[in-house]
Amino acid sequence: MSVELILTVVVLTNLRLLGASRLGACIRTVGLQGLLLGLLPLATGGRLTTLHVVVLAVGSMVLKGFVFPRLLFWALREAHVTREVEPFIGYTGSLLIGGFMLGGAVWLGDRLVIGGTTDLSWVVAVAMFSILTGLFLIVARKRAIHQVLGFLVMENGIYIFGIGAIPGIPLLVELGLLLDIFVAVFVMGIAVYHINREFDHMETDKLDVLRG
Amino acid sequence: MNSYLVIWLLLIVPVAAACLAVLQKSARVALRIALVGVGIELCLGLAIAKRVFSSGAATAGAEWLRLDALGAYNLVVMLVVYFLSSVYALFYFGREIDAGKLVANRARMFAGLWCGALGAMTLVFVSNNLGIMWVGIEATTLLTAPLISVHVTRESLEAMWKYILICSVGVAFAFMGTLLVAAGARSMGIESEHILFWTELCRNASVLDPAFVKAGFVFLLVGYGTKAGLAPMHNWLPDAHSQAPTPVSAIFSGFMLNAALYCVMRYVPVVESVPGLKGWSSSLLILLGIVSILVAAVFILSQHDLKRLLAYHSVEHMGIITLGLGLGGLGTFAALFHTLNHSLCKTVAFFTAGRLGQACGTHNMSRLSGSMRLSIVWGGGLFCSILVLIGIAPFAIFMSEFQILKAAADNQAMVVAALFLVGCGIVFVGALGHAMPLAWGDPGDARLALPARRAEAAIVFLPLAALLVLGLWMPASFKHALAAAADVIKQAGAVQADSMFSIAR
Amino acid sequence: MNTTISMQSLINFFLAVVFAPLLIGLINRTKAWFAGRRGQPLFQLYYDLAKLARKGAVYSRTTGWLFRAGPAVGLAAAIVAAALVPFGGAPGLIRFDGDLVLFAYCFGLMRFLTVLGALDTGSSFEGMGASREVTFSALAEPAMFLALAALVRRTESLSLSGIYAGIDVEVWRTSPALLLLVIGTLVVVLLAENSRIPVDDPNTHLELTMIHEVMVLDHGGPDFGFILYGGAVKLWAMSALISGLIVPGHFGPWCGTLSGVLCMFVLAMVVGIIESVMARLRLLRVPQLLVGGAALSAVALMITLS
Amino acid sequence: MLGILTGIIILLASGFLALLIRGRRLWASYVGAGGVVAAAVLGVVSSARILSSGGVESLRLAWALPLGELHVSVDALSAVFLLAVFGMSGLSAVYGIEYLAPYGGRKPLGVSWFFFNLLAASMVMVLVARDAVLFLIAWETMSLASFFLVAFENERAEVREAAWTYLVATHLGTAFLLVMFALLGRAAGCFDFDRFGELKLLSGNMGSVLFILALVGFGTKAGFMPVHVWLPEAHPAAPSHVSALMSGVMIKTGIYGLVRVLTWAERPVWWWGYLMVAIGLTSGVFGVLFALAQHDLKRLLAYHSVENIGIIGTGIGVGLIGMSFDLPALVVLGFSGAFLHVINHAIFKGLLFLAAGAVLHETGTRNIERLGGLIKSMPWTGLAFFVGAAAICGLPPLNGFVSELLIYLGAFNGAKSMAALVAAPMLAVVVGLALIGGLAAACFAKAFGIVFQGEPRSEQAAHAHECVGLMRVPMLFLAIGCALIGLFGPWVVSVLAPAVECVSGLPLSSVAGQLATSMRPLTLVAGCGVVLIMLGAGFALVRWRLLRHRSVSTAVTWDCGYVRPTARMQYTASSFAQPLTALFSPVLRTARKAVAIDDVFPGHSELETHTPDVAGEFLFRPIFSGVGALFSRLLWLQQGRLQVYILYVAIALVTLLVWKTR
Repeated sequence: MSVELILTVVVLTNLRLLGASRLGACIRTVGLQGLLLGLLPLATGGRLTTLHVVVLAVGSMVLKGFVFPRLLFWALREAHVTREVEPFIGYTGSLLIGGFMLGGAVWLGDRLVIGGTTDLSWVVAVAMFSILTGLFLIVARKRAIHQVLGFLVMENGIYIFGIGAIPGIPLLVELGLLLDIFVAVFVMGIAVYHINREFDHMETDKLDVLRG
Repeated sequence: MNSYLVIWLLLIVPVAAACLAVLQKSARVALRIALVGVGIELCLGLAIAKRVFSSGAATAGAEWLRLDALGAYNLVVMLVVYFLSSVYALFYFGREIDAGKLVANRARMFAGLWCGALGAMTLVFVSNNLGIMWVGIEATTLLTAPLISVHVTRESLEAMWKYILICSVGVAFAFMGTLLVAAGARSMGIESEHILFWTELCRNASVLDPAFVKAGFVFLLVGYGTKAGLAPMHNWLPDAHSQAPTPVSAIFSGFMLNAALYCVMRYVPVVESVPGLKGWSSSLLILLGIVSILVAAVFILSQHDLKRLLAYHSVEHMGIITLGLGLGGLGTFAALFHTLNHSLCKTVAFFTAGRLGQACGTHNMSRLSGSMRLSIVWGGGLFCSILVLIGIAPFAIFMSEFQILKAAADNQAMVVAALFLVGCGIVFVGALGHAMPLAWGDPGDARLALPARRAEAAIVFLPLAALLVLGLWMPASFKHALAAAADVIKQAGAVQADSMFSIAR
Repeated sequence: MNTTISMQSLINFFLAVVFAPLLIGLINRTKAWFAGRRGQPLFQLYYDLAKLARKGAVYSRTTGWLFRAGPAVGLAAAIVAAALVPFGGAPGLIRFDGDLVLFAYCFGLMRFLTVLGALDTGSSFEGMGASREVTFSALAEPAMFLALAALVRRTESLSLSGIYAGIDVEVWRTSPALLLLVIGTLVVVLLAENSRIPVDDPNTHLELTMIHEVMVLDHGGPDFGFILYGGAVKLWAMSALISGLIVPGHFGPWCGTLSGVLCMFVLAMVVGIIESVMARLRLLRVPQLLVGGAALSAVALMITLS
Repeated sequence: MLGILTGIIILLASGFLALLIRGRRLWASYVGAGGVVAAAVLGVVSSARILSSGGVESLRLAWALPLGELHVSVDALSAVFLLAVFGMSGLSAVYGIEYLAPYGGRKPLGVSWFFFNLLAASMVMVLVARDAVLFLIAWETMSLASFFLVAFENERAEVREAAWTYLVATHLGTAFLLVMFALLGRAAGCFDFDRFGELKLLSGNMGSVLFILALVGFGTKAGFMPVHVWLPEAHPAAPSHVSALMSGVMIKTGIYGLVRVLTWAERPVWWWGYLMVAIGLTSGVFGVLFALAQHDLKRLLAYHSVENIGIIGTGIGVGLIGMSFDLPALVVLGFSGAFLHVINHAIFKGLLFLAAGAVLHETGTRNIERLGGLIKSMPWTGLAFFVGAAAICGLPPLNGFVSELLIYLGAFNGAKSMAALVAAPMLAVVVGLALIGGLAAACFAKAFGIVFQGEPRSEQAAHAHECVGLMRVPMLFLAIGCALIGLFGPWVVSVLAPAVECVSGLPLSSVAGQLATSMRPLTLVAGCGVVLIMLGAGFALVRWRLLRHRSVSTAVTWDCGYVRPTARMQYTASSFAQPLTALFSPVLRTARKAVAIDDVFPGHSELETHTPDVAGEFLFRPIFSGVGALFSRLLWLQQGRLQVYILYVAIALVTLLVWKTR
């Protein structure tokens, strides 16, 4: 599978995330994105499929494709919610903004063109687009789950950049990264659980007691 | 003992202490184990720091771990703060255990995470690989997050949620920045294994791709800046500081912020030596520093909650350190000096504020008024530490702030100097206005006695005394250590340690 | 230093001390003449002083040592001031750079003591008079300094004697406007400082309208004598400032003194005439008069500055 | 030099010792005050020696602070101020022992003495420091120590408010000094005052900037209008011996700093002198006007400090104009007048505050309207206040007259100069000083007359007693000082010559020559003073002879024949000052609150006036509340929503990316 194709599918999943209202669908989309990303090192590293790359690919596929979605579904069940409540920015509007963000990301990718390798500009663009999509989801949605999803999409964007633009990040660093993300999502999941128990909802815009 | 062994021990001791503490049944024993662990760590840290300052950087693990003067200085400051906070935690939680407000497993969790966070922060200072350094920061975030809601309340959960999400986003940016810098280093033809080694980056800075380094530094600054509480990314900070139990607030403010700023410091010499980027990072640092000072000023002026007030002071002081860093020269020296001053003072401020809050059941300043009449240790200590924080002479913060002002004047940056003074002036006016009724106001009917043990009095007044001494007299060895640490930032020995003190001669 | 001249200064000083009460008599006679009365004798004040010297005293229980010491020290201050004034072309008995400041501040001391004496009684009328006195003198003092500054600038001398030695016919010829304006200011100050109409009416019988007289209501016997005499000396000394301008001396020692004394008498009569033809100003208008007087000298200064 | 350093050490040591003494009645006071007195004796002797020898003694020690050096030195300029500092510290410390005694049960007196001694020590340090960092540390320590002293009765909200105002004002003033020294340090490459002086750093445009910074920074401490706002708040709030020290000498350190900075000037720009004269006269006139409108005795005195600082500033302005226009007479007369007034004001303002403190101590009120007739129950205090009042009004033969005469002489000297550029400000000085003199006399007639004369207006005033000996002695010392300087003016002024030389840059011979020409007036003034006293005594003797054999009786005050006069019928302070306050009401903006008398049988009626500070009320309060309002509107930035916070992060990131990576 070519890198370009995988990246294009990632873009499409991002757009779907922007337009979807059902939380379950969102979680599944993010899971799909995770699986795709697991394929990415295999695709780029076609010439040197080392143990390092395989471990990384399998690890991230398992974690992002299966563990995280299950964790989030569990939280969702606990909270008895399925849909996003009135988001700050509507779904159509989100898609529109998504279009703009994609344009901006492509522009940025062109700016950072690396030593002649033109295909990398698309990598940078998709990475940036994912980061921006993730940020947008965190900012524009109300449910805590959605924010965890946004964070994951952001991390995916960074991962795309790391895999695509830099040939050899040391394994130790990569594993540390994976572990950190895992713990982060785990802690966030626990936090969502606690919040849900204490507040009987998980609309984070209502968490505004602390101000000033 | 070999220095590489000490470095490994620095990482092992906290983890071991964490494991031991979690396994205990008794809450008190867990807390004591944490204290002992931190104590051992402090001794180790002092020993290695002494060696580093006298004979240069120490390395271990095939250069993956490296402790130079900058790291050692920060490590020692952190360990001192950590040790003080551990002593304080023992008394603080001891009272809560007595009152039945803290159950054993929460206390064990606290002790474990406390030591774990220490290990993570130590990792930040000893790693030579910038990726591992990042891992350390992220680990710190995750380990400290549950500490905020040791007492599970709605407010603490809200604070924890904001903390974890904002900081995770920020730290993710920092990782993106790290990767961008690494991407910029692709062409420098070093082994990919060593691509993120700080020493390698410094050595090969001249061949880095400026475009990537620029973008990377922006990501890094925003990312680590979020963790360091620089405005406008500081919003999690007042919530987390105010809701966390006081020992946690103390290390948050006293050192976790500095650890993130330390990461930025690591990149400054790299960025500065990239061709064409001389002075580029300074402008960013100065900008964020000034914005932080001014934003903090806005919120300090109309604050009602004592711990939030102190939290905004942290924003201000992080801004001051960043500003000093951006100004360079004497400013770098002053920024590092200020790190110590702020950490010591803020820790004491939180200790006293926390004790008063614990006794009165609120951190609302109008209900804590007249604290000096309740207890000279807690009330007086709080008043003194606020005065020191807002830059009263002859304490050390006044000196470091004056040095930063001098650095601004040396750079002909008079607008910066003016904004700096305006910000500090507003903070002074506001904080003094809060501090005076807090110390001397009418205590109302809440006349309770707040006895303090000798050890408690010591952890309140010894740091303040140290600040007084440092404001009037800087021992030669300390000055040497600071200068050596500052030289690391000013591109490894490019500037002679004493050149900036020619003034004194 | 010329012996004749210092002899003349001494004589002038004695003239001031001796003839001062006569000025009051002259004013009163002039006023009586204008009113168509015969009026009191010319030497009435001398008789009064002699009578007061022979009398005992009644003190208010409220008063203390300051009340008793005030008149004596006040009189001393007036006499020191009189010793500073040049007269009839001769310098003052004492002269030095800046003596004009001492001149003004001597009267300040005298006034301060009188005012405190008034407040010592605790009487509300006397307090009222004291209040008015300090108000008007606070405005009169800058006016006087303005006038003197104009003269300092014209004659480039820093002492009263030096200034008046510098005023001659030549000055009158070259800058008459300056001198006239300064004289105008000094007349206003003279009237205000010596409690004359239109600022104050020494003959009124209603305490509410008094200024100077009401302050000394509780004084009696020798104390009151000191006050009356001190007032007369003050009148003389301040009039001498004006007469020194009008009769610029340089007629030789004896003629100078004689003309000076004559001028003083004329001046007293002018004051009497002013008192006869003018009504007392409302108290609120007095500051305007004083500021107006100061403005005259300010204009004079503008002339010297340009 | 050694004596002065020993003095500092004694001060600090006794302060610490006093801090350690707890409980035990007055021991803390004895230790603290004893240390101050010992240091004062030592300090007065050594600074007098240095002043009379005209030499400079200095000492450099290596000091382990980057940027700093322990360089201390005493020259004539420092010695003049040191004399005042040591003298006043010692006297007010003696006074303070008894003054603080009633608080002994409730307050830890040791703390108060610790800060008192620290204040004295830091003032000395400010005067001898020759290194900017050392100076700033001493300067800030001085502010801090006096802040704690002002906040002595900190359980009262208005005292806290006053202390806040004080520390804020002084600290914000220091900010200007920080910038000034940073700039000087950059230009000189070090922080040594001697180097600043050698380089003559106050020249050109930079010089003007530095001058303005110094003027604002030091002016805040000195109390020039309009940055004087802390004075009328802090002085009433502080214990009286502290007020005496602060008003008498601490604010003079501001003058010292300004003059010290001026010694680094090559040649002042012409408008510096103009500005000084303008500020000095504004402070003088406004200070005395606001003093007139006060009912609080100590607040009134505080405003008089503003007035006298204005006179000192005017003197400096005269000197500066002389320097710019090469008129040595103006230089010498202006500066020597200013320096002498520094000492004089220390003496009589210290005296007045101590006397006011005695009144407060015995009656428990500072409200002038509730006092009266105290001269009978407190004759010594009354005499002391009278001497102080006469001296501060500049009445001969006391000391105030001598210094004002010098400034007058300088101004007249300038006024007779042909250049209108010189003459115009000098004429303003003459008129301004005359106005200030007249108004000051009015104000002190009110203060003395209402407080000490007439009948007591309240119970407390009726039952007052004379204060004890330890409080009386310092007052008598100071009162005698007023008279002595008045009568030995020429000698005192000649001692000041080296200090004038220090600042003017004129050679000592020229200064001495110039002073010699003004020696004649001063001698004659002293002579006139003697004559005046003798004449007065003579007349008193005459009076005594005349009355000896006659009937002298007492009666009630004649009051238009009222049957039952009461003390409440007396003229009040407010009514006494009313004609003047009404005249200047556009400036004073006195607020009136009255319940008018209407109806045929009028019921209860009342009148209350309050004169807020013009700069505080119409300049600083609007600024502070405006900033506060603006900031509270900005609070929505932190409105609690996580999403918005992350948006900030994102915006920061994107903005910086777009802006800085171009």
